[in-house]
Amino acid sequence: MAKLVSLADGVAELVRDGDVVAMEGFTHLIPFAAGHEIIRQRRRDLTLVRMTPDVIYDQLIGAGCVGRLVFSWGGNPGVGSLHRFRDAVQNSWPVPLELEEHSHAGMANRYVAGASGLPFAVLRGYTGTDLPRHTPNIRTIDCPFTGETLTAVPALRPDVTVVHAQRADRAGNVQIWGITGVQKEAVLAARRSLVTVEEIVDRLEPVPGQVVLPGWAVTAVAPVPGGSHPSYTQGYSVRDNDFYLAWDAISRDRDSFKQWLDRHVRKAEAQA
Amino acid sequence: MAKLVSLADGVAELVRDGDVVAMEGFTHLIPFAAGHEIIRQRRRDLTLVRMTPDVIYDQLIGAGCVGRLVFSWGGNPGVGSLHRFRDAVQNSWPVPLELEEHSHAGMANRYVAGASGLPFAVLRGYTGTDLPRHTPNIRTIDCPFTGETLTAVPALRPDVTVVHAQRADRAGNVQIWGITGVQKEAVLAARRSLVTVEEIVDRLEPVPGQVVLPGWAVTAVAPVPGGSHPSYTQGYSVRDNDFYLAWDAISRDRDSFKQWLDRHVRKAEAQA
Amino acid sequence: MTDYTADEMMTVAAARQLRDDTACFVGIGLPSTAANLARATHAPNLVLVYESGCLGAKPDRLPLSIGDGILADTADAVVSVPEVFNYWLQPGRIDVGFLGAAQLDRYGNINTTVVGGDYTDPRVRLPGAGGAPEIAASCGEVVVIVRQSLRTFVERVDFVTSVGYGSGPGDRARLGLRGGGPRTVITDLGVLEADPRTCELTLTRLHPGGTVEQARAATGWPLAVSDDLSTGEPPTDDELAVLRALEATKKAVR
Amino acid sequence: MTDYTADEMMTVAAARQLRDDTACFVGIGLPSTAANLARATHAPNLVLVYESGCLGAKPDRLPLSIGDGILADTADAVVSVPEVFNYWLQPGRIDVGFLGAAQLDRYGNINTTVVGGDYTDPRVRLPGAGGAPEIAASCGEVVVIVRQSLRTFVERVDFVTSVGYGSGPGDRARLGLRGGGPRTVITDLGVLEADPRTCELTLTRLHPGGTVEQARAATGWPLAVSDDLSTGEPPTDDELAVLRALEATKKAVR
Repeated sequence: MAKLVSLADGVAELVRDGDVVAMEGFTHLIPFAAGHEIIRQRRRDLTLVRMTPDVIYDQLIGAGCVGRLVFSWGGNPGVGSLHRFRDAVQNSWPVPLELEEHSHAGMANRYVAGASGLPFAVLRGYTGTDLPRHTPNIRTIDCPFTGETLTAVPALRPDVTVVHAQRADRAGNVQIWGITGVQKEAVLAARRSLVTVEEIVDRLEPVPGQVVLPGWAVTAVAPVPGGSHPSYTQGYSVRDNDFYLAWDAISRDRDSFKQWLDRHVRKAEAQA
Repeated sequence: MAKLVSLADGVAELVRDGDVVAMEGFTHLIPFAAGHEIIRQRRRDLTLVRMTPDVIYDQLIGAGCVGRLVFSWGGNPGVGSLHRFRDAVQNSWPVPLELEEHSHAGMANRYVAGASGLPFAVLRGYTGTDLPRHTPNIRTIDCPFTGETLTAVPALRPDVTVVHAQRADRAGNVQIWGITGVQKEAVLAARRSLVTVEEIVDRLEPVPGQVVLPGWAVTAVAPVPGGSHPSYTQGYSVRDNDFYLAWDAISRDRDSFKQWLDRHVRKAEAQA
Repeated sequence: MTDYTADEMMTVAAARQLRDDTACFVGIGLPSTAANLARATHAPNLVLVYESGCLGAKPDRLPLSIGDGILADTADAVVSVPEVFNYWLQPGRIDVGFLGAAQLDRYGNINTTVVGGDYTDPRVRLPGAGGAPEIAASCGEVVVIVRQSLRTFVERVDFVTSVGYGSGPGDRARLGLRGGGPRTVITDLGVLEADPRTCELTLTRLHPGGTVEQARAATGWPLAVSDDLSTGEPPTDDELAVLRALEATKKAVR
Repeated sequence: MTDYTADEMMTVAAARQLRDDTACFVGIGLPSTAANLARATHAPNLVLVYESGCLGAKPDRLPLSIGDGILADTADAVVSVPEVFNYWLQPGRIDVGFLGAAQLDRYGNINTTVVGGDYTDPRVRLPGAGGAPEIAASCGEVVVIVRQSLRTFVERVDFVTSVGYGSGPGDRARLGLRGGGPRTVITDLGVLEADPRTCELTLTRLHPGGTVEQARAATGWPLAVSDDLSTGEPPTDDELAVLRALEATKKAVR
């Protein structure tokens, strides 16, 4: 059974310096509040993993928490580029950022392999692109029946996966609906997991399209209403698109970024 | 978009002598009516594929439609053995039955590979059992990253998959809920598919736990109310357990089986 | 104390084997009855996992099969069959695999495929493997429930459907099987446990009234008997009442 | 006739490229706008597939991103991200892949990764691959929508993120890519199509008012021009009205 914890306690216990951390979400349910707590607790040398690193990863990178990024598409979704990410790659600010770059299909299958207890996954992918030249863990494998050559990628096994979800019950069973992305796989692939939820309820009323993560497969659940802001939580909140647009300007400049971080994250009270 | 057809037309068009046919269902939603139509249309030399061949496959085998069975567990679920299956294996009655035998994990992954357009699947399975000694298409594969040896099984690509579902809309979008088994994978792995449904509706109201197969991924849909009897259709009917128990006696004896088949299948009017 | 049958004693003993707050992969038949009995008595938070894709099923009657609708209706989550094997069983998330057997040997290897003759021309064709090979390979440990007789307890299984300890110590590691294997076998006569050193199934407990001689006579190999052989407790009135009520639900549906 | 911008002409031309009753894997930005315009005009049964897992999305406004909730709310089915790639894209079920590009070369190879410098020390770091490599590999055909300029239309892309025709005829087959590749590129100046013989992108249509010289001046290689070069139709009033109404929905959410 998952433990019910506060966000601060959950991050303190489950996210450690040097960890491989996946904070997943496909535009929907981005665990912003948990990311801010990681910044407040000054984690360092994290390897961040995510298919679509977006604004929260830009913030973690700019705050100096991250030494390495494993990803397939890094941008401000629907807006443009990530300036803190660019500054780290192009100018090593505030610290150098090493990249391990894949395609979405590759990353998704790497999580699937991790969740499945397999050391690798097979797909039709990457062939003819320049990605394998720069990402050594993209290899080939031959079908033992047809002889056909396919692509192999290694399993992802994050030390900890952090996701946001709609709700959980008191036994820590987690319910997610809407675009559920790769969250189930990311949680099951990880050694530990922390799920922030909009609310804890007595009983999870079934919802069409739901994914339920049983409490015995989750390490800890923290109630964090609004924990996905400025992204959205289907059924609870809508995307704060003004913030995504504003982020472009805030993040272009190191000073305006630092001011924003000090004001809105570092000096903010810990939630929950 | 899937075509809406009658059961007789659907079987006539989509199920051909010599085909590899998967009729899936995990106790729930067994496509009995479609199986009976295949018997009535006197298909021959079929290779039947299914994880859990049960009473409908026993009937198809006893009726002489089947030359080969690819499976992982053949029984009368909750009751005992399949006597027509046994008679075919042990005594080649009414025709010899060749077996290709797997485990559930292997069969499920073979469908996954078929649905994924891959020639094979990788799993931890079969190791140390006597299955690979008798089933040549269970092989090993080495992880290109860790060197670990795993098991490989080839993709299943049925000529046609037949499943039963709760309902479809007029565009042939199919909605299934309850225990959904391996039906999605079996349909997507097949070259053609026929889905029998309890009813055609104007609009598919979303239901918790639903799987929706888009109409453009299905070949044909036939309305067959009660098409899963004596198995059950969650939300529409309950299992006719008396029939499963009665089948044990009916099927033990070739004559009582033939009488049953003549009375209840061959002379029955085609449904729909 | 109420009278009880040997099958009832076996089912009760098997249920007692399951600890609360663990996850159990449940085979159909006797394992399902025993697992549901455990959940209805001492292990209310036992997580029942069925290969039909039902995680955390909480049926209030005995399911007619592993695909009974009551399992989906009461589960915490219903997943696809590929998912239950790939995401839940294969990575070793399930503590206990609970299996039956048609034949069993001294190293806990299980046959549910063919008996007699050879594979292509068997004397008896059984249902086959189902989920058992991977349940036996991947669960934290395996509990087997099977009636003990010379027909079932054989020197060497005719077909290895599911691997126990293979041909002895070290075999599971050599094969790369990551679960702990068949630690416990519950029969109508008593309880056998795998000796940690030899991996051989060893009689460690008799049901009340049973004798070592009975067990030996029902075993097709020279049965090892523990120095600490004990006698188990008979079913309590509560266990029997709950078991009989469960069995009655099955007949009611019938 | 209403006045229109070059971007509007490009979007309308791209929308016209999509046939009704086909399935289209939609990238974000210009492809999503054009695909939604097509569905709102001549292709009401166009199946929009988004890599967020939404199959058959029918948004009544432009999604803010490929993970917009309106896509899940209106989809025929919402599946996991692994499923959309493995069960839907990879086997070749999708007719058209609709992509943007930061750089494009004469063989339709696409770069969305890095520009200038080298990979570890680039002049400009772009978002990266996302779903594009496998969309470009597996869809029946690929349509690219991109503004034409010397910055985008380069002799050789700095990084092959998604393969078009590689270095020419036969390369896709040699690489085992099963989709048809980038048949059509829609720009703000006109339409280019891959020559079936040489695989080279060839100017086959100009938008009204455009000239071959403009197109050549915006292309970083000696641009091939079709003998049958035609001039496309300007946007109809209806197309423009629908496009502007769609764009307005995006601003309204903002």
